Amino acid sequence: MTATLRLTDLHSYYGKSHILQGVSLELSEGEIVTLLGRNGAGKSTTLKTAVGAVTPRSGRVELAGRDVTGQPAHRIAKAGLSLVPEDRGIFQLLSVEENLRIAVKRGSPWAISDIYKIFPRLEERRRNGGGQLSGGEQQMLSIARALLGGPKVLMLDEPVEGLAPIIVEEIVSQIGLIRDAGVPILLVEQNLAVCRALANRHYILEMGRIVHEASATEFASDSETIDRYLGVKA
Amino acid sequence: MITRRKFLATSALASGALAMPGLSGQVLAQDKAITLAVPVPISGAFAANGKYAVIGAQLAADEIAAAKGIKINTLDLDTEGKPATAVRKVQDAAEQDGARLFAGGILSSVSLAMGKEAERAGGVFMTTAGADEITGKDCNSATFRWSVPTYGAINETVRPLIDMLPDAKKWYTITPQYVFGEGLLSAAKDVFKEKGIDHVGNSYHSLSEREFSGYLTNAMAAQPDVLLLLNFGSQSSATLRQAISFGMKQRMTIVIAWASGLEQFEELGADTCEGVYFGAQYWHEADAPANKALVKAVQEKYGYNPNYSLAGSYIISKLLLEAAVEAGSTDGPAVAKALAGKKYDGLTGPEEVRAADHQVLKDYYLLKGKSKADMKDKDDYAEIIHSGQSFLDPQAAGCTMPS
Amino acid sequence: MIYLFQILNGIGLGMLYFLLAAGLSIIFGLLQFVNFAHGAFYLLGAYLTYDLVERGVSFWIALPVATLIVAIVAGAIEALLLHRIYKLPHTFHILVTVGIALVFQELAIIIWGPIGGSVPTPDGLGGVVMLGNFVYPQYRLFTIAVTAVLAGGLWWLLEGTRVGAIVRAGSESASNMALLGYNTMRINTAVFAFGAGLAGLAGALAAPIRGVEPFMGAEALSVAFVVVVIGGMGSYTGALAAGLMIGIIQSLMTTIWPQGAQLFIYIAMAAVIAIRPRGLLGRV
Amino acid sequence: MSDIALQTHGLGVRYGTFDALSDVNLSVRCNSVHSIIGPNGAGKTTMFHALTGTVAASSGRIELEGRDVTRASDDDRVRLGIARSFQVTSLFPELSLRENLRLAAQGRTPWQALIPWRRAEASKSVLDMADAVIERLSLGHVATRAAGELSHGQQRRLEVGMAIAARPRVILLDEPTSGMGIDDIEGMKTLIRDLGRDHTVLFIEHNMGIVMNISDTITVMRLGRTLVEGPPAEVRDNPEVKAAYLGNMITGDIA
Amino acid sequence: MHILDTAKVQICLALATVLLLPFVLNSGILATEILIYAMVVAACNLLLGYTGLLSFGQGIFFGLGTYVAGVLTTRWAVPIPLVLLVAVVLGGLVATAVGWFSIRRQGVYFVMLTLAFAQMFYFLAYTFSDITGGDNGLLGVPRPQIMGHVLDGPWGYYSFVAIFFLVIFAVLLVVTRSTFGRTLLAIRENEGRAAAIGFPVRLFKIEAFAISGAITALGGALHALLIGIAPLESINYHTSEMILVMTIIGGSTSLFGSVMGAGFYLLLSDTLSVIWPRWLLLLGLVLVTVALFFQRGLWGLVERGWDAFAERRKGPQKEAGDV
Repeated sequence: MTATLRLTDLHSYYGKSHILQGVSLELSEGEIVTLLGRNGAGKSTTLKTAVGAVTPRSGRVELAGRDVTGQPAHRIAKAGLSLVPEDRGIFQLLSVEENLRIAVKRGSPWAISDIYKIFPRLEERRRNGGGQLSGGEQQMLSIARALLGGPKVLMLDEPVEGLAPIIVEEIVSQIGLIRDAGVPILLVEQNLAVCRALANRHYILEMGRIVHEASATEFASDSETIDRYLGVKA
Repeated sequence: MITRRKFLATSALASGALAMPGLSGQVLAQDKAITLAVPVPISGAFAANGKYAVIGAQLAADEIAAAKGIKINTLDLDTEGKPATAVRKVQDAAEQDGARLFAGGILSSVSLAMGKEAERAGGVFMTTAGADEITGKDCNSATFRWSVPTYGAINETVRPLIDMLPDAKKWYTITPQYVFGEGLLSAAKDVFKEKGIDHVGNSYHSLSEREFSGYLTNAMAAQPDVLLLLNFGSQSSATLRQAISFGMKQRMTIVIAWASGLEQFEELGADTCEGVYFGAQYWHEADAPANKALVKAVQEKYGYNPNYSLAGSYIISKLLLEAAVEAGSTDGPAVAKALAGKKYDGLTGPEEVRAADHQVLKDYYLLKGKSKADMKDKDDYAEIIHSGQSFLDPQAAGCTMPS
Repeated sequence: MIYLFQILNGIGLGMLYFLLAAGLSIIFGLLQFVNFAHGAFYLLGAYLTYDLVERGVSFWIALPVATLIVAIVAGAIEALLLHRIYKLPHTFHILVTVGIALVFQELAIIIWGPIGGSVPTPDGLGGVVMLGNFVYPQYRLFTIAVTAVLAGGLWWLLEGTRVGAIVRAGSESASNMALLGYNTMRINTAVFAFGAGLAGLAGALAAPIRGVEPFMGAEALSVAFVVVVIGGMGSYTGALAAGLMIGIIQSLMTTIWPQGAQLFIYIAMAAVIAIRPRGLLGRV
Repeated sequence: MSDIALQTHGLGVRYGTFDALSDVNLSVRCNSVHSIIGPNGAGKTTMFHALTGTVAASSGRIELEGRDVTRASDDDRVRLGIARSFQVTSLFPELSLRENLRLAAQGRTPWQALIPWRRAEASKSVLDMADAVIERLSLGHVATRAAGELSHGQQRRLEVGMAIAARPRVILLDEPTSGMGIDDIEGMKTLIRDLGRDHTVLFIEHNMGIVMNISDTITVMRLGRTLVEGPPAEVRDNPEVKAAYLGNMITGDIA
Repeated sequence: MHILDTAKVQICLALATVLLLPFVLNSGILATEILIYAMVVAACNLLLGYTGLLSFGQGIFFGLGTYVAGVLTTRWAVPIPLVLLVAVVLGGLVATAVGWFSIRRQGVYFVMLTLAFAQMFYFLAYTFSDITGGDNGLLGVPRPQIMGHVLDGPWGYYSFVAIFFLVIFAVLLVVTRSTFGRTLLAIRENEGRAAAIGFPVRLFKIEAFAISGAITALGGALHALLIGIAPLESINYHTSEMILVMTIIGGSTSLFGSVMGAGFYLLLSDTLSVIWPRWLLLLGLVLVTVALFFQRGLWGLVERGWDAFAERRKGPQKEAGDV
């Protein structure tokens, strides 16, 4: 089976600092894969590099078998690699519906009506401005917007960060629905419970390198690894 | 810079660049060319005037050179329409090129500044600019002016019109807010007072104004019989255009007291000008031998009729050059002496350079725009319906010429 | 009565100011770019109209054609030149656009001569309308109507359509637009062309009222700046409010204290800025 | 009061309707290394902003060595002895490393710098301070190089040095190791530990290796409040902390 | 700091300029004008290059200086040294006020505010023509006298201005190299950090404005004495624009760059205007070219040229060493 998204030995820099030092990972049809790691490990940079917002110094990004390395962000997005950024990227001055309308692509299997089925809250608030939404609603809107582009792969950067527990549950189930609809997801998340609830596999990133890979079942029982890379034990 | 400056630099070094240049002008000799400097706005907002002024000056230079058998170099100085630049160029021309004869100006502020500078540099300056101060309170021994001052312009336009339109009792004025505009306005007020005209109002506007609907509204509210525009150039064109769009031409008589002549008619077009009165310093159809000769020469050489910028520049250049030839020198005081009191056949008929204030006494014209159908040729925009001379005496104008 | 009439004048004037400033404001909002060449597009719009009408083309055809040509020229300038300098400091924006404005001004003199000219009032609008004791030119009423319709149309375009949403979204964050698959360079070019086209349209509409002359661009630019500063940068409704405010103030002042009509525009601006530095409706 | 360098009483910061920080009671002992940890959005950086005067406290009080500084402006607080480094490196990139530090040292006596004819070399104490910091950071070999040309690790060290140069009573460091390589981190750890001896250090950090190794006291924050405060051993074994750090569906806000 | 940017080299270059101009140029007026503008542009550079403030207000101070000279000499025959002193003081005061208002906003808004002030002062000067002479300006401003001898000749007055130029240039060198100047650089580089390490940034900016305004007004007064008039155009915003353009063309990283910018602009205008009436078109193209290809201005070119020259002379034997 070929991977839908494959990153091979990516190196990226911010100015002089060498952030990604050879990241390789892959994501296949029907999977949710999480990318774990502490702050500053390079998780967000990995996503940004994949989508072309940061241009890699070396390495390859392949989407559905096609090399998209070094292409501008809008090309990669058009090719079907969609990122929901950490800050959610909601246009504050546009209404919910406008935020959705500008994301609609011809040929996408998703229509706005499909979106409202998954995210009924958005339909309720469609006339509201993006800036008036709660954090959870913004997150839903951002994910919804990404879906309208008909992505081959969806990448979510900390989708439940700072949200109330009840909203977290709602979003987790929505992410599940999206996977079931056939969109593979690469998830960056620091909430272990969320990761456990959703993911098929896990990668752990530290100082710009993948230091651990495990299936969901292996990971669940490996508390030593968890403490070592993610907990308060040094 | 590369060619002219380099050349000048080397030649100046040879003659000792740091020494004060001599204040005396050139003494005319058969083998030596005399220099006529033409400081006019070649670039900038008044470039149109400069373009024709340069042609007029050249024409005069060629004519005198041929007639007197001498060499004449014209030196075009681009004032950019700015006093500071103009003064610098005049200083430079006087010191670098030994120029003493300056024919140009056009703008009041620039001409006033250049007149002072010409005096300082031991030269002589003749202009066609409007400001009364040039031959009024700021007059000086080196400055001459061909154009009629505001007093004459008003008296030769407003006065005959009042006589021609006995029913027009209410007049409204629109005036640019600076000394020149004030001059026209106060002259107009004097005439109104004398003739018992009801001056129903005046609107001032700034020199950078382009939108006149507000001022025209003021005028309409006063319901005048005559609208007298005291602004000039593109501002008077804009005012007239907008006044016509407000239907004012049908409801009252419109007069532009200080029009710039053919250029302005070309800019406005015949339809706009029809039936409107214009005061003018020069009109190419004027019946004077010197003018006929000029029109013929320009037609032969360039295929068009001379406008005010060209004609004014031509006549002042010619006067300066003739005076220099007569004086046998380009030295300022000598040329000024030759010019003062001179009587000659001018573009408006017999003209005279008044010695007391260096003002040329000449006709001012009142024109009336013709309809397109009545035009004999493409430049026959107007007919002369009146011409004449009115001048304050030098004391009244405020000139006390230093001896 | 005269004041009411002056207000009408002010509205006519203000709507033209608005049209000029709206383009500048939209360009600024999207590109954070100070465009000193905006007046040049106004100039070009007016001269193209003049040129076409002189060649016997109907004003009604010349108006859209001139506007379109201005937009195309501006788009080409943006695509070839300006997009290279967005990331440089404002210093260079000013240098380049001042340079472009000079080039256009001088080209106008070379092509159309230094004197300027008149554009006749278009057929069917040469007459006047009586309003009590006052008359008002039909053409001016027409420009008020056209700009009002345009203002409404523009508002609808910006607020009610997908295209408008894209423009507004782009002015909030270009990088987020890229994540949604939009080529922001193309959006920039299109918006720049559009904003310049508005200036060109303002020039074309103003031509029958004011005629054309080579220095009309510089004068229009400084008014447009004042309107944008008062209205708030990047704010479309701010441009409308400020344009009308300046137009009406200026017209009223011509009756109240004509000597100070121009000065008062700047005093009004200083007052607005002293109280509300971001402008009437500015966001930042 | 003698050995408390910096103290807050019921400190709160409100952005609009959002309580970014509420009822924080922090006390930092003199000559200690005090770290603040907690998940993203816990209010750590907001607290720094409140302490340095970048944002105004909406409630509560801040005391520097017993003196109320709640209303003091940000540059006043620098003169009173609070200096900070930034999470995102914020230097004068075109100026040399030494000049960066000289400026930071001069910041204690800014009025002097308003004299337009006073030569920079005239303030010997300022120059000495800059040189002392260069020594301390072991950056002597690149002292004349432009700050923007230094490696990331060197820039991070300079970032900390900028805070030291102001001769503060309390140094606030916001994630001093962010983006650093392993070798650089070791050096930074030593530097911070040493700073604790002659200054007072309050720092935000995610690298548990450093936090657990060199802190005298750790404050754990969550949702704008303090969760636990105590020495490393105590914090490490606290079940509440562990839960907070490893997260579950109930809290949902976890690193 | 580049080797050519040391105080010694800079002052030598300024001195060399003063000594060489009479030999290179034939026109003493043009040479004097270059020195006056060099002074004014260097003062603009203090704001633009050293503090990062792009101000359209310089024309206000220049115009103010010309009016001070015009009013004081033609109305009351105030002695020239006192005239220049008043220009400096008044320039500083007005600049403080304009600066205080303008720096409340940053970036483009700041630019717009200064532009607005420039327009406002223009119309003030235009409207209150009793004082300023309105569009006619003030005529008959006299040249200064030294020991009873009027500096009427172009090179006599040139020498007078040259002394001011050298003094001002030296003053600006001292200012830019003082703690004050170096703090300005820090503010330009990173305003937030400068505030965070304890500098009251607004005060620094206002002081920079005041110094810049005082020098610009002095330049304006000297210019009025040069051409004998105080024209309205001096306070027009085009004067501001021209001063800014000169500053940017010269390169905003060095004071001598400003001298080069002023010289280049004035000589270029003078040359082009002789060649072709439509020379403003060429000037426009020059501006675009500079912005696209020579962003460090003329001074940047000089530095690059020097480096290439030094590199070749040094040869391959020595690679590292200089920092």
